[in-house]
Amino acid sequence: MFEKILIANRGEIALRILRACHEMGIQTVAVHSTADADAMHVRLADESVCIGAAPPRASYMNIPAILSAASLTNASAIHPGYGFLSENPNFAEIIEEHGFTFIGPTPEHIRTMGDKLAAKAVLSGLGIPVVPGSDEAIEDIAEDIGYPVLVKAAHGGGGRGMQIVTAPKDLGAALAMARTEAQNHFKNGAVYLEKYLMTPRHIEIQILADTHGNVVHFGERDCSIQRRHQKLLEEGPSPALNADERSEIGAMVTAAIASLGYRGVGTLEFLYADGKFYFMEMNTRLQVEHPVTEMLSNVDLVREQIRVAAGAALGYRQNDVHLQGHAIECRVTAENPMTFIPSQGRITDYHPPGGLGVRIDSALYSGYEIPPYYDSLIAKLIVYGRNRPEALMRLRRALDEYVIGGIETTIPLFQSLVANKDFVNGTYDVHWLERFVDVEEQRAKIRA
Amino acid sequence: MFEKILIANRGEIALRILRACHEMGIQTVAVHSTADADAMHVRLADESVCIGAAPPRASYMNIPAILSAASLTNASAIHPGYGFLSENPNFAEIIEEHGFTFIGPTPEHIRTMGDKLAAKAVLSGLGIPVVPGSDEAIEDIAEDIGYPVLVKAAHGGGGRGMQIVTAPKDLGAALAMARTEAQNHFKNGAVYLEKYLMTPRHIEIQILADTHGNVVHFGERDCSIQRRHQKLLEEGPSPALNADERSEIGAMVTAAIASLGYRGVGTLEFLYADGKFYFMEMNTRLQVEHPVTEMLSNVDLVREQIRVAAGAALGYRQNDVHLQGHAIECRVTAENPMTFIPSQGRITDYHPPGGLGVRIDSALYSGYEIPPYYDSLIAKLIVYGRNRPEALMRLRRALDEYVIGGIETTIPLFQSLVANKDFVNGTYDVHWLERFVDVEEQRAKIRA
Amino acid sequence: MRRNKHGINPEIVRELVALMDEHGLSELEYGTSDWHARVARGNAGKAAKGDAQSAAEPTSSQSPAPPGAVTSPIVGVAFLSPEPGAPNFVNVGDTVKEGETLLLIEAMKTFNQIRAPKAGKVAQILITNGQAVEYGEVLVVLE
Amino acid sequence: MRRNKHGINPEIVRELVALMDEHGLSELEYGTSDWHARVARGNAGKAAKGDAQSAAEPTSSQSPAPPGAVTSPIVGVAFLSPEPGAPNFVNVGDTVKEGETLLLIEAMKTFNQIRAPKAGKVAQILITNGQAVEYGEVLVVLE
Repeated sequence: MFEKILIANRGEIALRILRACHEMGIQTVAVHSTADADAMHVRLADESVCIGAAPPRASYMNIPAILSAASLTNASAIHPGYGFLSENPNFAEIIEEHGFTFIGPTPEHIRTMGDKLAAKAVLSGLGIPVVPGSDEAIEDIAEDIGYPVLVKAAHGGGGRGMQIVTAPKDLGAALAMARTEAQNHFKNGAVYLEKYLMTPRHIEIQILADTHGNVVHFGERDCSIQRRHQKLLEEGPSPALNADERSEIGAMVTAAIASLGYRGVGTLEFLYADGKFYFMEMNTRLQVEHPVTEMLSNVDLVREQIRVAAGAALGYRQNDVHLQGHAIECRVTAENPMTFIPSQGRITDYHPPGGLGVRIDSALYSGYEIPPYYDSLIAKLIVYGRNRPEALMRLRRALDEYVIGGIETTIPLFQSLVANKDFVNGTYDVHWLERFVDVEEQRAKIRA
Repeated sequence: MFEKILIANRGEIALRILRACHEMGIQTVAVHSTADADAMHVRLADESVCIGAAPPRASYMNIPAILSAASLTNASAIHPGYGFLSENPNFAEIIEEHGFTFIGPTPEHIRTMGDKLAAKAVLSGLGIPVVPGSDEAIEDIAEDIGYPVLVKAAHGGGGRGMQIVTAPKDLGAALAMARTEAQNHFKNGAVYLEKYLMTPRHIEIQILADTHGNVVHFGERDCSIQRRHQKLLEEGPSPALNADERSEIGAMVTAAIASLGYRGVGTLEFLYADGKFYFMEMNTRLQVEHPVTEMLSNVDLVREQIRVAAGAALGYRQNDVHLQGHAIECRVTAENPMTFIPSQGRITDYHPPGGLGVRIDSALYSGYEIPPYYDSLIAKLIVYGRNRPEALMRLRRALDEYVIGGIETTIPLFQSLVANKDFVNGTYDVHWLERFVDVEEQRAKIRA
Repeated sequence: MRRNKHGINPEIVRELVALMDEHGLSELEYGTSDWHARVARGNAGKAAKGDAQSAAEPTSSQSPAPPGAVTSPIVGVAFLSPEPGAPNFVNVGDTVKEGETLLLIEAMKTFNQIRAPKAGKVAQILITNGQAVEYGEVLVVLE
Repeated sequence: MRRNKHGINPEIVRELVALMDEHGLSELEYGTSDWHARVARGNAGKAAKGDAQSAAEPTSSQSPAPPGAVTSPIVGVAFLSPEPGAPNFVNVGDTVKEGETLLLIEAMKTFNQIRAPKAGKVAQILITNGQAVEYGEVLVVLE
């Protein structure tokens, strides 16, 4: 096992990794920017090194500085967390070239999955369903995959040359229009067809693989509560999935990952509609929402990630993975809960909720000044219950207890979410929150 | 189900009950003394009533004031917590006479178990093993139960007239001495014999019964880490018990409790030595250390207590109770960690640990002034791990994160405990901590 | 008796107290078209203490009783007259002797007489007939 | 200008407090058609400020650099001479020109020259030969 790990990240995830290390008896090195000299993970680390100025490029994305810090402190492995350099194949490569262990997959796997089209091709080849479509024999394909369909410019982008077609009779005109628009804008009239999903859910499968060929999955997380493709709340199991669907997609995914020879944790993100899964992309790192899975499986994913990176075998098989109960994570951000305008300043009061079934992953403390350079995520509130209604009631009371003074946070948004009938019933899709936020904003205006 | 529950207690347990109520959609009434007007449970309750001056007799033990508060607020049930009136059969009786529900057992059961000799007799009659002994045919009995034995004055107390006898040859002289001393001090020379346990552990069994004849047990808690009969740290499962012993004593206890027709939660406390259990007493209320069991069983005992009091059936049987992993609770008190002298004052900083497997039950907050009138327990830190080593490592890192500023606490004592070899190996008995504290004190003196 | 869910908005008070603490004030009054509030903290010594005071810390539900205040010794229901329809024991402006009955508090079906602790004039009656009162609540102020 | 929930504008309070302090007042009340506020301070006000600092709040690991400080632009190992055994680039008391090499910092097997940002006298050398330095660490003070 590693003696010392350098944590190349900041905020709650740096603290999360530090906790796992200390529980494994591994020493930690915190690297930080000048803006984070007072951060919680710096304070709790065994050693810390200031690696650069506040802007991420100068510090948390500064590969030479991170490598120098690793050398100077004699760290044996580097954990990238999420964001920053976590999905940078060059970083992983350079780390291994310098004789350190990168706690993550091989640079090759990071590189492949970083190219969305390549990832789709590779995983499709391994039996994973992707959004169906074609760039050939469009009329026939449209009948096969069923309407509505989306006509897209092959070399397009930004929504241009895109046409939603709901019935066969409109396909000819739409194709002609799309081709013209594509020709005009992208100097290439080629178009292709993709199935259009009206009300999909975002469902992702957590996997874990060791370097001895063992792969397990930990079921799904439902991350459909999104705003502008940013996840706000995640839960598991999904209110939309049944046990058969879960084990079917799980088996499919673990087989594909085993064929790939992948190592470490990873997440396959799918759109899910009408009982079918459509692969979107794979994240080759720890996810922000990994605690949801930890609550359900009773497995410490960061510990597993470190063990696997050190060459240890999983020591258990799919049959030993038992998912129990229900977990919900709220990403509390320093933002106005209505307008999502970032809120800066000093935390004048901080009092997290406690008691049964409540977990807080946060690097906040009373007196902490939120630096303006980084992500607005300040705390993850995770609740666990034996079933979804119990988890929802617990979430409600935990939100009521949470005190974060001095700045605006999204806690009030989550409070109105847990009071909403659709959310409580679990009947939501990836577009639902945007509508909900609009309605809430209207209501607020009427009240004012 | 009840619409509104009055919580006749204070501190962390009042908050614990409040949380369970809110998660069940039940309204809460906090009653409090003048010293607790700023307490956390008062702040979070739906309603609060000041019922008297700071001394417990004037407020938390003031039955008429509590009943008046229940009447005025239209509460339908009263939860007594632990301590104060929780094991007062008259309180339970008066509550029911006034048409409220007492969340606890019947007054008769409280009364019986409150009389330690009666409790021993009743449970012995139901097949529960008690400390063997006799007041007749002493020489024969001593051979039967095995040496060492304890000769005690039948009407004695305070250790007078007590003789430990380690071998048959000493029994005659010891009996004579004890009889003389008993005659001199208690005007009654009658003596009796009890088995003397040299290095027993304190092991207790948690039970839960509904009003429909269903009884389950939730295994044991090992509470051997004690100082002057005060528990400091509890864990489950006990490092000393195996699965067979657990299910054997569990089955024995549930059978006895079912025969009694008991309702609600309860705990049977045993001494355990050389593979044998010896019943000491039964607590007819929630225990301070109930979270240990909640972590292992994934059952909310306060919720169950409330459900059972409302007449609901358990809805599960012994076979459905699954105990998993390992849990440890530290009772953090406002005391000097070496001398145990109470520390008073204002909490200048409060930052509880977070992350995976950490639970905090505490009514502390930054700025809170600890009133001098009540128990010194200020927080319960509970950790959960998949096994004992994992729980111990987690406990260590959680203790390192815990900030309670402005007063002295016993956190440093727990920090030295988790570094101790005997404790880590689980080889301790009820006398172990007293020796450990002595040694620690000596060490501190040498260092100073 | 305090109801957290009805009446005043504790968030407003919390925010004002936080501002007051932040700036080491002993008093802070604030009004908008919708509401108006004023928070204050006793003497200078206390104000200093409050500087570190957290917004997580609730403010006391009871302000210190004014001089001449007669407080409730028990939890119960206050009655201003001996029986329905009868005149009040005392009214504002009355002069009372020491030991004179000011009102009754009913608790556990027993009526407890609240007597004047000293002679004086009834300056204020702070409760209404039939109102529930908690321990320590100010009932009447004598001057 | 930041507006909190409930329409309290903390800037207004801040401004009033500043005015109050500026003029040595103990109280200040102010109102417009939109709002009205009054601030006051007991005598202990300012003395209590340090009280609010939390032990959970770590103190900064870096004190502000003194004037004339030359700080490290990278993480690495500092060397005071061009090679082992050679004399130091500079010693305390030396006068240096702008752009003169003060020391080397080795990072990723590359030696980076740290040059004097201005002419001056070497007042302090705060690191030893072969010492690991972090970003922003003060290496040399010029005066």
